[in-house]
Amino acid sequence: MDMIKLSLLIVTLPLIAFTIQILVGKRLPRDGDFISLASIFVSWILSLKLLWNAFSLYDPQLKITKEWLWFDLARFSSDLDIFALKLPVGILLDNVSILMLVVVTTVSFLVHFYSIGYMKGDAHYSRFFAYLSLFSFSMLGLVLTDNLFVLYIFWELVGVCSYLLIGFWFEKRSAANACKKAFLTTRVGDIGLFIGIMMVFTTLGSVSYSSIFEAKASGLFSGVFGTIAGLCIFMGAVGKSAQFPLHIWLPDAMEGPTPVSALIHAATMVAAGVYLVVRLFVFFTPDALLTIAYVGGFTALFAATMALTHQDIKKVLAYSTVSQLGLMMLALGVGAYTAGFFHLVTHASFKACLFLVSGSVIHALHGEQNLFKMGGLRKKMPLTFGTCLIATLAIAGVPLFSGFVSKDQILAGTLSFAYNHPPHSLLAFFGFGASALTAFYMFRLLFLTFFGKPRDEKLYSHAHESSFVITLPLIILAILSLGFIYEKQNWFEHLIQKPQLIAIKSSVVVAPNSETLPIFKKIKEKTKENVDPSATPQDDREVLGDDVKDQPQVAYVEPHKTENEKKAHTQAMVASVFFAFFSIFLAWLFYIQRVIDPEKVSEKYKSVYNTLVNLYWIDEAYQFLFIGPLIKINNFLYKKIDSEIIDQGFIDRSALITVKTAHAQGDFDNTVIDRGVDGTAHTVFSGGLKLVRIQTGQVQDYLKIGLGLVIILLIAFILM
Amino acid sequence: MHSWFGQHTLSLITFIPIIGILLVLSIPKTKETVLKYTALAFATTPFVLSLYVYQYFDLTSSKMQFVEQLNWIPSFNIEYFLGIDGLSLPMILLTGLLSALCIIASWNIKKGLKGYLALFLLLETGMLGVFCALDFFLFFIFWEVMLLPMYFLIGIWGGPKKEYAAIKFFLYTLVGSVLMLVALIAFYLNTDPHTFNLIKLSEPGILVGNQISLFGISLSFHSFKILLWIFLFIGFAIKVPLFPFHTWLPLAHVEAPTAISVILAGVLLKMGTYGLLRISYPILPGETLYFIKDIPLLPLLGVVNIIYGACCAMAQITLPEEKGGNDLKKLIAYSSISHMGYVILGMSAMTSEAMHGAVFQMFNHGTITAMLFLLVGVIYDQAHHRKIDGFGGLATKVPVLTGIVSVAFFAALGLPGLSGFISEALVFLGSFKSTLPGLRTFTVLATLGIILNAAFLLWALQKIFLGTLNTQYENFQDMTKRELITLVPLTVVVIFLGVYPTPMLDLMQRTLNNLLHLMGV
Amino acid sequence: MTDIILLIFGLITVVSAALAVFHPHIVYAAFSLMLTFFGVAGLYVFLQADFVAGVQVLIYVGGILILFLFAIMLSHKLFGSPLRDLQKKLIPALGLSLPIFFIIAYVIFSTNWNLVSQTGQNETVSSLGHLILDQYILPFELASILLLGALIGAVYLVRSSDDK
Amino acid sequence: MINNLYFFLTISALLFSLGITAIFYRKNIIAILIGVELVLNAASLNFVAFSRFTQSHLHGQVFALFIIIIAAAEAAVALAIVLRLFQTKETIDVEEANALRN
Repeated sequence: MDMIKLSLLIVTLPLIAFTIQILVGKRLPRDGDFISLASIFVSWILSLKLLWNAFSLYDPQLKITKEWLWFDLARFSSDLDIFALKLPVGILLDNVSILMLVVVTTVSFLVHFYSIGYMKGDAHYSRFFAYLSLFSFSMLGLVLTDNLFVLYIFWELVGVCSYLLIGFWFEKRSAANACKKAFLTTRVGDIGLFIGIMMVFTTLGSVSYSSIFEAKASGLFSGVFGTIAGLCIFMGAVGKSAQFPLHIWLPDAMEGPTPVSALIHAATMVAAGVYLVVRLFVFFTPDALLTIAYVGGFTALFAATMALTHQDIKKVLAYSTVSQLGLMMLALGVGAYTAGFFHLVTHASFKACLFLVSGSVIHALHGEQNLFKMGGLRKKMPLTFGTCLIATLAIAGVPLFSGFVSKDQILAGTLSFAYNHPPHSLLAFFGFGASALTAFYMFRLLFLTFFGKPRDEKLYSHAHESSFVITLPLIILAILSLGFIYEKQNWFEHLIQKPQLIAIKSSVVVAPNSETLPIFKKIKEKTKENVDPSATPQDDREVLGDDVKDQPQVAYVEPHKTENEKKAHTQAMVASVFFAFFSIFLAWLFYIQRVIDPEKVSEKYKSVYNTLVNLYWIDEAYQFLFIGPLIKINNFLYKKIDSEIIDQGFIDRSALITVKTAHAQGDFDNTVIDRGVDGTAHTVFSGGLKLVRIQTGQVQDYLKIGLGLVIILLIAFILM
Repeated sequence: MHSWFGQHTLSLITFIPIIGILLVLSIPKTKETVLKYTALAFATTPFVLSLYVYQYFDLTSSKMQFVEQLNWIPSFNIEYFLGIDGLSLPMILLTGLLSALCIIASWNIKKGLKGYLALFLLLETGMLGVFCALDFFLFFIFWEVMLLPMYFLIGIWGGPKKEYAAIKFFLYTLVGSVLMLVALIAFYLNTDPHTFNLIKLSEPGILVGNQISLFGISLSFHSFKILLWIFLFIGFAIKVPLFPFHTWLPLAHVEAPTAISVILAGVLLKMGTYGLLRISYPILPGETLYFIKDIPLLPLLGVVNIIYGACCAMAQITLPEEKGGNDLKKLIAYSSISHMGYVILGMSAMTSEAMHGAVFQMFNHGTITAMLFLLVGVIYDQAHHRKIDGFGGLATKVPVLTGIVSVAFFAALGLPGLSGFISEALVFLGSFKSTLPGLRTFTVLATLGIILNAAFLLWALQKIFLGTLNTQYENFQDMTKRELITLVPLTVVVIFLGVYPTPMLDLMQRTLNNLLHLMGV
Repeated sequence: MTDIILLIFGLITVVSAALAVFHPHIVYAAFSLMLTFFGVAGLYVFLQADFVAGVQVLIYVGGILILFLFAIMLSHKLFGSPLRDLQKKLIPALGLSLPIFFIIAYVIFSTNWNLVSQTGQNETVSSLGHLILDQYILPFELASILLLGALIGAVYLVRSSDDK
Repeated sequence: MINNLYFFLTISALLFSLGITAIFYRKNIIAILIGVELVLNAASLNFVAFSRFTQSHLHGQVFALFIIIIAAAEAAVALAIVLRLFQTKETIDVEEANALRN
């Protein structure tokens, strides 16, 4: 079966599972969880098959696409020269998407398996699995599409699934609020993405990746317009991957069941933002990339600080996710494309493992999430402890673990970027700072939960190791976060290479009407002169020599190391190892030996501690800045304008006026006109009275009158 | 197609409900079920016929189809002229579908059932007639025929303040139709072989005239045409409803019974935009473009409608009862104002995608708001009140209802995979792409509407369905079979058109592209 | 010579008419009316309308006058109505009749009738009969119905009050 | 040579005005009826005179006959009414019969 059919099957299986589950879920044995499990399992196997094909091909330029026409607005009116949207829907299979497929299906399958145990006995058990399969379907769809419009569709669908899953236990008020908050905040990001799509569509007339890259190659999106478009699209990623301004929803998203947090808010959905930047990497102009780097870097450090002081185990992990995503964005921003994507893959496995660990801990302690109530669980839950140890080592960036491999490359990338552009050395500081803090708070979490004396005897007493259904996925994920898998003759660097933009000979057929767009005239001229045909706009990328074949305009090129890059690499290696061990040691001091008592430290730096605990009051700030005034405006708009001014004002007042004029007319009527009418009636009446006297009843009198008139008539007749 | 039936389909579609009325009136009042089923039969036949029309509709021809042209009042050159094209067929399908569903929805109307059904069928005739009529005179007649039953339906079977709402609705729309009458007459007088025929009127150069003096000031024919356009615009804007003329809508919706507010929102709001596209655009293209290019009145009002509607809807959640807030039906009414704003924005962007998006949004808004109102009806039947914060946590008791409500709510806020998104996306893409001045900023402003829509809809959803179960509704039953019959077809349509919109888009494609071509865009 | 007789007849009719009008006693008035009818019959003879004159005498004198007399007697005998009744003021009556007389006279003498000298025509009955039965057949029939109606009406009106 | 149209027309005019005076002058209803008879005779005299002196060859006389017929019918009915009147009002004076007074 060729790869396209395979990928189609991978996507549709969860959808079928969802429809079966939602319609007849309850009535099936075991509430139909086996259906969604089976479907995701098959998808997992198929995606592994795809990975196998990719390995066998082992070709970085692998690109298979297939398109179907979704709708075409000018199909019948070809005679009118109207240029209308022709939207094909297609599948793009290349190494990046295959790897993403594998990551998504693996984590999703493990979470499905895990939640059989975790969610047993829940009231809406079947609906949970239905939502999980819907989520898998939309995530896989997102990864496979070949154009921005369909990506946006799946993007929002993923948002809805996270809304449904976060608000799964909607009886809880906080969960209801959390899901709404998550959806709305990501929606703000989505608006940015849609505006970006609109900008792309306006200049190109089509939104598929290939046409975007073609246009980019012909130097279209290089100017200010390109940057704005890039940043708008990045806004979507900010919303979805909870980067700095829109990160407030992720911690609240922890209201959802833990498998959900593991699947959605650790591995897959939040990674969608990063995937988008990876997919459109070539599209971003240099200054767009720079902003991405800054946003990512700042988020990394910022989130890491917030994770330091949190008590709730899942919240700590949530902030660590935000920080790790920030790191990935930072890597992509500085141009360390492979490192960024690599970190995404590794992070998926160990973060999912950490979340599932926290899930099993919470499960064991019957819903207790506060770190300071746990302690010393290592003896009671050895397996969970073991996997958690491996995952924490990985995330901390200790050598021999997957985290180290990818994080080291990111730090190397940032360092080399700092060397090349000294003014941006702040980015390197962000990178190292974040990874150091990560190691610290991760080990803080590890020590608080598993080491030391149990702080709450009752809880500790009936804590027990979770069943194999829960621990098996932990083990698999732990294995995945070991370093050696990715080390083997670094297949990863080979498969995933940084896409290069090479100007191809054939002029790109850009949408006819985009030529006529006056607005872009000046932008096109401006970009014309600074695009010298030889070098591509990106400064530190080497052009792929002169033998430019007319092959796809986006080529993946093996970045051969410049001199200072090698230097940066080794230095980054040494620095990251040192920082990792130093912060582990520090955490050990803080929480095991209690040499430095955390409480005392927190009193001393009271203000700093509070700001951290209250998460820099961003939530309250947003509430104060945006939501409060919005509600006030709405009330004002509705009450004042709508009901008072327009409704009562014009309409009712006009009604009042008409009523008043009606009264006035009424008075006018019975005064002026009536008198007139009465007058005439009076005269007629009195006249009538006089006349009636002639009716004497004498026949003769009547004859007299008759004859008198005849005579007058005759006289008149004769005289005439 | 050429059989007798083929030639007279449109007349059949329009006038079958009239036969229904006669039958309904002749059945004794006591036999309620027989009454309801006959009314249902006669309300659904137009829908079935319109499906037949859809089957034989030629997608490639831009001319009118199923045309019936007979001399009606030859002395005034008024013809009984019916015909449909890509613009009116979706509307007829929508009207047929919604009328059928509304009859089912009004199954438990007790007071004066016969009168209700008769008026409803008359209303259906009026609506279908407006969509089929191609003679301005006939159009105006059906326009008025549609108003009258609506007034009674709201006035008699409505809620507490029904008279006030009915009168305001009637007077408001009447003012509109008076202005339209002025335009009607002006068109008639200013065409040399005096005609009401919309097709002839839309030929370039037919409207010929010279100096006109009005209230003493003499107007050039061009400014006279602008005045006409304004009159027509106000007439239609009241129906849409556009910002300054919309205050009748929330009232009418709140007071109307469920089935009637479904029809009111589902079909009557489309009359305004349909009128603009059928009359103002083709007959006065110059003036329409004047009000889009030189004074961006249309796009501005469109965006204002979107933002304003969403804001007022959100105010419903925050404002307490006595300040006029906290009413679910009013919330949905304002949300439909916001959705109609998209239609106006789409229509004023003069690009193919935007126009397709606008007309598709007219259809989608019909189905989605119909679902919303039917659902409110379902809730109202059991809880007997519509206060938003009067509920809470219903999801636990009524899973099926929650499922359909969430589909409806997500379709309303434009979630991809449901029909609402396609039309919204098309409108945005089209209006952003159009080169008309200022339209790009309007579009970016309009995107704000997405977030506002999402905000108030989800907030309402949460207040009613999520959270802890309000003890008052321990015995809240799930949807009955009858309610399901009304809602499931709509859900299927919304989902199907969301995934695969081509059948509907192809239907209107030739006409819209042709219209744009004629407008010289 | 015949002119004198004609003049006499004219005088008889006019004087008896005046008498019938102005005489206070109703019976005398009736009898003078009889004389007037005879005068008019004579004038008809001069106008060569012999059949009409015969009919005039027959019907007016034989029929109508008798009716009048009966009426007078009945009203006098049964109801005691005074034979001699009061006269109303003459001036208003004359005020009306004189202007009419002068108008008619003026009209007679001012219009020029297209006279045709009529040849003598001895008897008119057969031509009258022809005329009535072919041109005036409809009025003739109607007249018979009228008479029938009048007959019944009169009988009905005066039937005695007891069998009402 | 008096036997011409004017002579007869003046006589009928005289009869006519005498009839009119009778109607307005007399109080007794029967006298009024006498006046009516005079008027009718004047009319028929006119007719016969015209048929004699103009070329209407005997049409006038037919009319005269009809006038006689009608006069007879009229007299009968009039007198019946009068007798009826007597039965109800016991008076012959026309002034009493003023039921039409307003």
